[in-house]
Amino acid sequence: MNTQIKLSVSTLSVQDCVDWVMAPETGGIDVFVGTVRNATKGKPVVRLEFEAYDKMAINEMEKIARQAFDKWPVQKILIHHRTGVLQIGEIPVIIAVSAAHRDAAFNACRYIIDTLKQTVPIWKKEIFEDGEVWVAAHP
Amino acid sequence: MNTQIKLSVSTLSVQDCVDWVMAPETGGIDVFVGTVRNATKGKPVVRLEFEAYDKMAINEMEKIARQAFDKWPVQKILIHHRTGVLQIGEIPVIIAVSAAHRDAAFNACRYIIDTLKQTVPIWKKEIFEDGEVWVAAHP
Amino acid sequence: MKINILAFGIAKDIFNGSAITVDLANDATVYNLKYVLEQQYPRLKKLATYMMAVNNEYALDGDTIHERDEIAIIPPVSGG
Amino acid sequence: MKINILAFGIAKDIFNGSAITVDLANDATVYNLKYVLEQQYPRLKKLATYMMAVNNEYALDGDTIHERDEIAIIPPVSGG
Repeated sequence: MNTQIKLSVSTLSVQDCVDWVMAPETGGIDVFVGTVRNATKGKPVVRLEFEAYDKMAINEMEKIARQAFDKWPVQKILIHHRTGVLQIGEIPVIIAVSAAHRDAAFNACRYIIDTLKQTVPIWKKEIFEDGEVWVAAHP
Repeated sequence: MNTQIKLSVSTLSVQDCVDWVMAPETGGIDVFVGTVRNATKGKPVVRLEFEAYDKMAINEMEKIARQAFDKWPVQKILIHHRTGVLQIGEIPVIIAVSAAHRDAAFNACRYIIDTLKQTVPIWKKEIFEDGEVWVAAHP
Repeated sequence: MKINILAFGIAKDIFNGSAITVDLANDATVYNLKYVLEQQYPRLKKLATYMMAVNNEYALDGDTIHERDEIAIIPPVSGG
Repeated sequence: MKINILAFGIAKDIFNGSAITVDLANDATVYNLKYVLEQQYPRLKKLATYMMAVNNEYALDGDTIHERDEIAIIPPVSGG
Protein backbone atom coordinates (compact mmCIF):
# COMPACT_ATOMS: atom_id res chain seq x y z
CA MET A 1 0.00 0.00 0.00
CA ASN A 2 1.38 3.42 -0.95
CA THR A 3 -0.82 5.53 1.35
CA GLN A 4 -1.09 5.64 5.13
CA ILE A 5 -3.76 7.87 6.63
CA LYS A 6 -4.46 7.97 10.34
CA LEU A 7 -6.31 9.94 12.99
CA SER A 8 -4.64 9.40 16.34
CA VAL A 9 -5.25 10.34 19.96
CA SER A 10 -1.61 9.75 20.88
CA THR A 11 1.71 11.48 20.11
CA LEU A 12 2.79 11.50 16.45
CA SER A 13 6.34 10.40 15.60
CA VAL A 14 8.24 12.12 12.80
CA GLN A 15 10.74 9.27 12.71
CA ASP A 16 8.03 6.63 12.22
CA CYS A 17 6.50 8.67 9.41
CA VAL A 18 9.80 9.07 7.54
CA ASP A 19 10.60 5.39 8.01
CA TRP A 20 7.22 4.44 6.55
CA VAL A 21 7.48 6.49 3.34
CA MET A 22 11.10 5.58 2.59
CA ALA A 23 11.57 2.94 -0.12
CA PRO A 24 14.68 1.65 -1.94
CA GLU A 25 13.78 3.70 -5.01
CA THR A 26 13.26 6.91 -2.98
CA GLY A 27 15.58 9.84 -3.68
CA GLY A 28 13.89 12.54 -1.60
CA ILE A 29 11.30 12.90 1.14
CA ASP A 30 9.50 16.08 2.09
CA VAL A 31 7.93 16.17 5.53
CA PHE A 32 5.64 18.84 6.92
CA VAL A 33 5.31 18.91 10.71
CA GLY A 34 2.65 21.17 12.22
CA THR A 35 3.30 22.31 15.77
CA VAL A 36 1.16 24.03 18.40
CA ARG A 37 2.32 27.67 18.62
CA ASN A 38 2.39 29.36 22.01
CA ALA A 39 0.45 32.40 20.75
CA THR A 40 -2.10 33.50 18.12
CA LYS A 41 -1.86 37.12 16.96
CA GLY A 42 0.19 37.89 20.06
CA LYS A 43 -2.28 36.30 22.49
CA PRO A 44 -0.83 33.43 24.58
CA VAL A 45 -2.43 30.06 23.86
CA VAL A 46 -2.79 27.59 26.76
CA ARG A 47 -3.62 24.49 24.71
CA LEU A 48 -5.53 23.31 21.65
CA GLU A 49 -8.35 20.83 21.27
CA PHE A 50 -8.89 19.00 17.97
CA GLU A 51 -12.09 17.27 16.99
CA ALA A 52 -12.72 15.30 13.80
CA TYR A 53 -15.65 13.81 11.93
CA ASP A 54 -13.56 10.67 11.75
CA LYS A 55 -15.01 8.71 8.85
CA MET A 56 -15.42 11.73 6.59
CA ALA A 57 -12.01 13.12 7.56
CA ILE A 58 -10.33 9.87 6.52
CA ASN A 59 -12.39 9.95 3.29
CA GLU A 60 -11.29 13.47 2.46
CA MET A 61 -7.64 12.78 3.28
CA GLU A 62 -7.74 9.72 1.00
CA LYS A 63 -9.16 11.93 -1.77
CA ILE A 64 -6.32 14.42 -1.33
CA ALA A 65 -3.72 11.65 -1.46
CA ARG A 66 -5.27 10.27 -4.67
CA GLN A 67 -5.22 13.76 -6.20
CA ALA A 68 -1.54 14.14 -5.28
CA PHE A 69 -0.71 10.77 -6.89
CA ASP A 70 -2.52 11.95 -10.04
CA LYS A 71 -0.65 15.26 -10.14
CA TRP A 72 2.94 14.26 -9.29
CA PRO A 73 5.20 11.18 -9.64
CA VAL A 74 5.35 10.38 -5.92
CA GLN A 75 5.92 7.00 -4.29
CA LYS A 76 4.30 7.03 -0.87
CA ILE A 77 2.07 9.46 0.98
CA LEU A 78 1.48 9.51 4.72
CA ILE A 79 -0.94 11.79 6.57
CA HIS A 80 -1.21 11.53 10.37
CA HIS A 81 -3.47 13.91 12.29
CA ARG A 82 -4.02 14.18 16.03
CA THR A 83 -7.30 14.61 17.81
CA GLY A 84 -7.95 15.52 21.43
CA VAL A 85 -6.05 17.91 23.70
CA LEU A 86 -2.62 19.16 22.54
CA GLN A 87 -0.15 21.19 24.58
CA ILE A 88 2.27 23.83 23.20
CA GLY A 89 4.98 22.17 21.08
CA GLU A 90 2.93 19.05 20.38
CA ILE A 91 2.38 17.93 16.80
CA PRO A 92 -1.15 18.10 15.33
CA VAL A 93 -0.18 16.92 11.87
CA ILE A 94 2.60 15.18 9.96
CA ILE A 95 2.59 14.81 6.18
CA ALA A 96 5.38 12.83 4.54
CA VAL A 97 5.84 12.25 0.82
CA SER A 98 8.55 10.21 -0.88
CA ALA A 99 9.55 10.46 -4.52
CA ALA A 100 12.42 9.60 -6.85
CA HIS A 101 13.06 13.34 -7.27
CA ARG A 102 12.53 16.14 -4.79
CA ASP A 103 10.39 18.42 -6.94
CA ALA A 104 7.44 16.01 -6.80
CA ALA A 105 7.85 15.43 -3.06
CA PHE A 106 7.86 19.16 -2.25
CA ASN A 107 4.92 20.00 -4.51
CA ALA A 108 2.76 17.11 -3.30
CA CYS A 109 3.51 17.76 0.38
CA ARG A 110 2.60 21.44 0.01
CA TYR A 111 -0.56 20.59 -1.89
CA ILE A 112 -1.65 18.08 0.73
CA ILE A 113 -1.30 20.39 3.74
CA ASP A 114 -2.90 23.33 1.89
CA THR A 115 -5.86 21.23 0.76
CA LEU A 116 -6.21 19.42 4.11
CA LYS A 117 -6.65 22.79 5.82
CA GLN A 118 -9.43 23.67 3.38
CA THR A 119 -11.45 20.48 3.08
CA VAL A 120 -10.84 17.92 5.83
CA PRO A 121 -13.52 18.00 8.57
CA ILE A 122 -11.29 18.60 11.58
CA TRP A 123 -11.80 21.47 13.99
CA LYS A 124 -9.39 23.24 16.29
CA LYS A 125 -10.36 25.10 19.44
CA GLU A 126 -7.82 27.52 20.91
CA ILE A 127 -7.92 27.75 24.67
CA PHE A 128 -6.71 31.08 26.09
CA GLU A 129 -6.36 32.09 29.73
CA ASP A 130 -9.64 34.03 29.50
CA GLY A 131 -11.71 32.02 27.06
CA GLU A 132 -11.74 29.78 24.03
CA VAL A 133 -12.55 30.02 20.35
CA TRP A 134 -13.22 27.61 17.46
CA VAL A 135 -10.67 28.72 14.89
CA ALA A 136 -12.05 30.19 11.62
CA ALA A 137 -15.69 29.72 12.69
CA HIS A 138 -16.62 33.40 12.41
CA PRO A 139 -15.67 35.95 9.75
CA MET B 1 21.84 30.28 17.89
CA ASN B 2 19.26 29.93 15.10
CA THR B 3 21.39 27.91 12.66
CA GLN B 4 22.95 24.45 12.95
CA ILE B 5 25.20 23.28 10.14
CA LYS B 6 27.10 20.04 10.28
CA LEU B 7 29.11 17.63 8.15
CA SER B 8 28.99 14.19 9.68
CA VAL B 9 30.54 10.79 9.08
CA SER B 10 27.82 9.02 11.06
CA THR B 11 24.10 8.36 10.53
CA LEU B 12 21.83 11.41 10.41
CA SER B 13 18.70 11.44 12.59
CA VAL B 14 15.50 13.06 11.30
CA GLN B 15 14.09 13.10 14.82
CA ASP B 16 17.08 15.01 16.23
CA CYS B 17 16.84 17.56 13.41
CA VAL B 18 13.14 18.22 13.98
CA ASP B 19 13.66 18.46 17.74
CA TRP B 20 16.42 21.03 17.22
CA VAL B 21 14.44 23.42 14.98
CA MET B 22 11.23 23.27 17.01
CA ALA B 23 10.60 26.31 19.25
CA PRO B 24 7.56 27.38 21.33
CA GLU B 25 6.68 30.00 18.71
CA THR B 26 6.93 27.50 15.84
CA GLY B 27 3.77 26.77 13.84
CA GLY B 28 5.23 24.67 11.04
CA ILE B 29 8.39 22.78 10.13
CA ASP B 30 9.40 21.64 6.68
CA VAL B 31 11.99 18.89 6.47
CA PHE B 32 13.75 17.62 3.39
CA VAL B 33 15.36 14.19 3.69
CA GLY B 34 17.60 13.03 0.87
CA THR B 35 17.97 9.27 0.52
CA VAL B 36 20.27 7.04 -1.50
CA ARG B 37 18.28 5.59 -4.39
CA ASN B 38 18.92 2.01 -5.52
CA ALA B 39 19.29 3.03 -9.17
CA THR B 40 20.29 5.92 -11.45
CA LYS B 41 18.61 6.03 -14.86
CA GLY B 42 17.67 2.39 -14.45
CA LYS B 43 21.18 1.23 -13.52
CA PRO B 44 21.48 -0.43 -10.08
CA VAL B 45 23.61 1.53 -7.62
CA VAL B 46 25.66 -0.43 -5.07
CA ARG B 47 26.62 2.46 -2.77
CA LEU B 48 27.56 6.14 -2.78
CA GLU B 49 30.66 7.91 -1.55
CA PHE B 50 30.53 11.55 -0.50
CA GLU B 51 33.53 13.79 -0.18
CA ALA B 52 33.52 17.42 1.01
CA TYR B 53 35.88 20.37 1.06
CA ASP B 54 34.90 20.69 4.69
CA LYS B 55 35.72 24.28 5.59
CA MET B 56 34.39 25.77 2.37
CA ALA B 57 31.32 23.51 2.43
CA ILE B 58 30.42 24.80 5.90
CA ASN B 59 31.07 28.37 4.67
CA GLU B 60 28.76 27.94 1.70
CA MET B 61 26.03 26.31 3.76
CA GLU B 62 26.20 29.20 6.24
CA LYS B 63 25.80 31.63 3.34
CA ILE B 64 22.73 29.79 2.10
CA ALA B 65 21.20 29.85 5.58
CA ARG B 66 21.83 33.60 5.86
CA GLN B 67 20.22 34.16 2.47
CA ALA B 68 17.18 32.14 3.55
CA PHE B 69 16.85 34.21 6.74
CA ASP B 70 16.99 37.38 4.59
CA LYS B 71 14.33 36.13 2.19
CA TRP B 72 11.74 34.54 4.52
CA PRO B 73 10.51 34.94 8.11
CA VAL B 74 11.90 31.65 9.40
CA GLN B 75 12.97 30.81 12.95
CA LYS B 76 15.61 28.10 12.80
CA ILE B 77 17.54 26.44 9.99
CA LEU B 78 19.38 23.14 10.23
CA ILE B 79 21.54 21.56 7.51
CA HIS B 80 23.20 18.19 8.15
CA HIS B 81 25.20 16.50 5.40
CA ARG B 82 26.92 13.13 5.43
CA THR B 83 30.35 12.33 4.09
CA GLY B 84 31.94 8.92 3.49
CA VAL B 85 30.35 5.71 2.28
CA LEU B 86 26.54 5.47 2.20
CA GLN B 87 24.46 2.37 1.48
CA ILE B 88 21.07 2.29 -0.28
CA GLY B 89 18.39 3.87 1.94
CA GLU B 90 20.89 5.88 4.00
CA ILE B 91 20.44 9.63 4.37
CA PRO B 92 23.00 11.97 2.74
CA VAL B 93 21.25 15.21 3.75
CA ILE B 94 18.60 16.58 6.08
CA ILE B 95 17.37 20.17 5.92
CA ALA B 96 14.89 21.36 8.53
CA VAL B 97 13.33 24.82 8.74
CA SER B 98 10.92 26.11 11.37
CA ALA B 99 8.65 29.14 11.02
CA ALA B 100 5.53 30.64 12.52
CA HIS B 101 3.73 29.95 9.23
CA ARG B 102 4.26 27.12 6.79
CA ASP B 103 4.73 29.18 3.65
CA ALA B 104 8.10 30.50 4.82
CA ALA B 105 9.23 27.06 6.00
CA PHE B 106 8.43 25.39 2.66
CA ASN B 107 10.00 28.13 0.55
CA ALA B 108 13.18 28.35 2.61
CA CYS B 109 13.65 24.56 2.76
CA ARG B 110 13.24 24.27 -1.00
CA TYR B 111 15.63 27.16 -1.62
CA ILE B 112 18.24 25.64 0.67
CA ILE B 113 18.34 22.20 -0.95
CA ASP B 114 18.23 23.67 -4.48
CA THR B 115 21.09 26.08 -3.74
CA LEU B 116 23.10 23.51 -1.78
CA LYS B 117 23.11 21.23 -4.81
CA GLN B 118 24.46 24.09 -6.95
CA THR B 119 27.07 25.72 -4.76
CA VAL B 120 28.26 23.61 -1.82
CA PRO B 121 31.57 21.83 -2.50
CA ILE B 122 30.48 18.26 -1.85
CA TRP B 123 30.95 15.48 -4.37
CA LYS B 124 29.10 12.23 -4.83
CA LYS B 125 30.54 9.14 -6.48
CA GLU B 126 28.10 6.45 -7.59
CA ILE B 127 29.46 2.91 -7.37
CA PHE B 128 27.91 0.44 -9.80
CA GLU B 129 28.60 -3.27 -10.14
CA ASP B 130 30.84 -2.60 -13.13
CA GLY B 131 32.40 0.78 -12.35
CA GLU B 132 32.01 4.13 -10.66
CA VAL B 133 31.33 7.72 -11.68
CA TRP B 134 31.65 11.16 -10.09
CA VAL B 135 28.13 12.53 -10.53
CA ALA B 136 27.76 15.61 -12.80
CA ALA B 137 31.50 15.78 -13.55
CA HIS B 138 31.12 15.42 -17.30
CA PRO B 139 28.62 17.01 -19.69
CA MET C 1 -39.33 12.21 7.87
CA LYS C 2 -37.14 12.52 10.94
CA ILE C 3 -33.50 13.24 10.19
CA ASN C 4 -30.62 13.01 12.61
CA ILE C 5 -27.95 15.71 12.15
CA LEU C 6 -24.43 15.21 13.52
CA ALA C 7 -22.68 18.32 14.77
CA PHE C 8 -18.97 19.16 15.17
CA GLY C 9 -16.92 22.10 16.32
CA ILE C 10 -18.87 25.26 16.92
CA ALA C 11 -22.05 23.63 15.57
CA LYS C 12 -22.03 21.45 18.68
CA ASP C 13 -22.09 24.59 20.81
CA ILE C 14 -24.89 26.10 18.71
CA PHE C 15 -27.01 22.94 18.87
CA ASN C 16 -26.00 22.41 22.48
CA GLY C 17 -25.20 18.78 21.67
CA SER C 18 -23.44 16.51 19.23
CA ALA C 19 -26.62 15.62 17.34
CA ILE C 20 -30.15 16.92 16.85
CA THR C 21 -33.24 15.61 15.10
CA VAL C 22 -35.29 17.69 12.67
CA ASP C 23 -38.54 17.03 10.84
CA LEU C 24 -38.32 17.32 7.07
CA ALA C 25 -40.71 16.79 4.16
CA ASN C 26 -39.91 13.71 2.06
CA ASP C 27 -37.64 14.67 -0.84
CA ALA C 28 -36.38 17.71 1.05
CA THR C 29 -33.12 19.12 -0.32
CA VAL C 30 -29.99 20.23 1.50
CA TYR C 31 -31.20 23.78 0.85
CA ASN C 32 -34.49 23.04 2.66
CA LEU C 33 -32.62 21.50 5.57
CA LYS C 34 -30.33 24.53 5.92
CA TYR C 35 -33.38 26.79 5.96
CA VAL C 36 -35.00 24.77 8.74
CA LEU C 37 -31.78 24.71 10.76
CA GLU C 38 -31.24 28.46 10.40
CA GLN C 39 -34.80 29.11 11.58
CA GLN C 40 -34.25 27.01 14.69
CA TYR C 41 -30.62 28.06 15.27
CA PRO C 42 -30.14 31.63 13.97
CA ARG C 43 -26.52 31.64 15.21
CA LEU C 44 -25.69 29.46 12.18
CA LYS C 45 -26.13 32.58 10.01
CA LYS C 46 -23.25 34.24 11.90
CA LEU C 47 -20.73 31.57 10.85
CA ALA C 48 -18.14 32.44 8.18
CA THR C 49 -19.74 29.64 6.17
CA TYR C 50 -20.93 26.09 6.72
CA MET C 51 -21.57 23.02 4.60
CA MET C 52 -23.73 19.93 4.95
CA ALA C 53 -22.31 16.45 4.45
CA VAL C 54 -24.47 13.58 3.23
CA ASN C 55 -23.04 10.08 3.74
CA ASN C 56 -19.55 11.46 4.41
CA GLU C 57 -19.40 13.63 1.29
CA TYR C 58 -19.86 17.38 0.95
CA ALA C 59 -23.37 17.99 -0.41
CA LEU C 60 -24.71 20.62 -2.80
CA ASP C 61 -27.77 22.72 -1.93
CA GLY C 62 -29.83 20.92 -4.57
CA ASP C 63 -29.05 17.39 -3.35
CA THR C 64 -32.03 15.42 -2.08
CA ILE C 65 -31.98 13.99 1.46
CA HIS C 66 -33.18 10.44 2.07
CA GLU C 67 -34.42 9.01 5.32
CA ARG C 68 -31.42 6.84 6.21
CA ASP C 69 -28.69 9.23 5.01
CA GLU C 70 -26.00 10.15 7.48
CA ILE C 71 -26.23 13.93 7.67
CA ALA C 72 -23.69 16.22 9.34
CA ILE C 73 -23.22 19.94 9.62
CA ILE C 74 -19.67 21.04 8.78
CA PRO C 75 -18.75 24.46 10.15
CA PRO C 76 -15.52 26.06 8.79
CA VAL C 77 -12.77 23.46 9.13
CA SER C 78 -9.49 24.30 10.88
CA GLY C 79 -7.36 21.18 10.94
CA GLY C 80 -3.64 20.96 10.25
CA MET D 1 55.91 31.32 -6.55
CA LYS D 2 54.98 27.78 -5.65
CA ILE D 3 51.26 27.27 -5.10
CA ASN D 4 49.63 24.26 -3.51
CA ILE D 5 46.31 23.23 -5.10
CA LEU D 6 43.83 21.09 -3.20
CA ALA D 7 41.80 18.67 -5.28
CA PHE D 8 38.43 17.02 -4.68
CA GLY D 9 36.13 14.65 -6.49
CA ILE D 10 37.14 13.88 -10.05
CA ALA D 11 39.98 16.44 -9.87
CA LYS D 12 41.70 14.10 -7.43
CA ASP D 13 41.58 11.36 -10.07
CA ILE D 14 42.86 13.76 -12.75
CA PHE D 15 45.73 14.99 -10.56
CA ASN D 16 46.27 11.49 -9.26
CA GLY D 17 46.39 12.88 -5.71
CA SER D 18 44.61 15.17 -3.27
CA ALA D 19 47.02 18.08 -3.86
CA ILE D 20 49.58 19.22 -6.41
CA THR D 21 52.08 22.06 -6.52
CA VAL D 22 52.42 24.38 -9.51
CA ASP D 23 54.86 27.17 -10.31
CA LEU D 24 53.19 30.52 -10.99
CA ALA D 25 54.47 34.03 -11.74
CA ASN D 26 53.89 36.46 -8.89
CA ASP D 27 50.58 38.31 -9.33
CA ALA D 28 49.24 35.47 -11.44
CA THR D 29 45.46 35.44 -11.75
CA VAL D 30 43.01 32.59 -11.44
CA TYR D 31 42.81 32.67 -15.22
CA ASN D 32 46.58 32.12 -15.49
CA LEU D 33 46.39 29.27 -13.02
CA LYS D 34 43.59 27.55 -14.93
CA TYR D 35 45.65 27.84 -18.12
CA VAL D 36 48.67 26.22 -16.48
CA LEU D 37 46.55 23.46 -15.01
CA GLU D 38 44.83 22.71 -18.31
CA GLN D 39 48.21 22.46 -20.04
CA GLN D 40 49.45 19.94 -17.49
CA TYR D 41 46.12 18.12 -17.07
CA PRO D 42 44.19 18.30 -20.37
CA ARG D 43 41.43 16.10 -18.90
CA LEU D 44 40.25 19.20 -17.00
CA LYS D 45 38.94 20.58 -20.30
CA LYS D 46 36.57 17.61 -20.56
CA LEU D 47 34.76 18.48 -17.32
CA ALA D 48 31.28 19.98 -17.54
CA THR D 49 32.80 22.99 -15.79
CA TYR D 50 35.08 23.70 -12.86
CA MET D 51 35.80 26.60 -10.51
CA MET D 52 38.76 27.65 -8.42
CA ALA D 53 38.35 28.56 -4.76
CA VAL D 54 40.69 31.02 -3.05
CA ASN D 55 40.63 30.98 0.73
CA ASN D 56 37.37 29.02 0.83
CA GLU D 57 35.48 31.34 -1.53
CA TYR D 58 34.66 30.87 -5.20
CA ALA D 59 37.11 33.01 -7.21
CA LEU D 60 36.68 34.95 -10.44
CA ASP D 61 39.05 34.52 -13.36
CA GLY D 62 40.49 38.01 -12.78
CA ASP D 63 41.28 37.50 -9.08
CA THR D 64 44.97 37.66 -8.18
CA ILE D 65 46.58 34.72 -6.37
CA HIS D 66 48.91 35.37 -3.44
CA GLU D 67 51.59 33.08 -2.13
CA ARG D 68 49.89 31.95 1.06
CA ASP D 69 46.36 31.68 -0.32
CA GLU D 70 44.56 28.39 0.11
CA ILE D 71 43.70 27.34 -3.43
CA ALA D 72 41.39 24.51 -4.41
CA ILE D 73 39.96 23.20 -7.64
CA ILE D 74 36.21 22.67 -7.48
CA PRO D 75 34.85 20.32 -10.14
CA PRO D 76 31.05 20.22 -10.64
CA VAL D 77 29.50 19.75 -7.19
CA SER D 78 26.95 16.99 -6.56
CA GLY D 79 26.01 17.13 -2.89
CA GLY D 80 22.52 16.72 -1.45
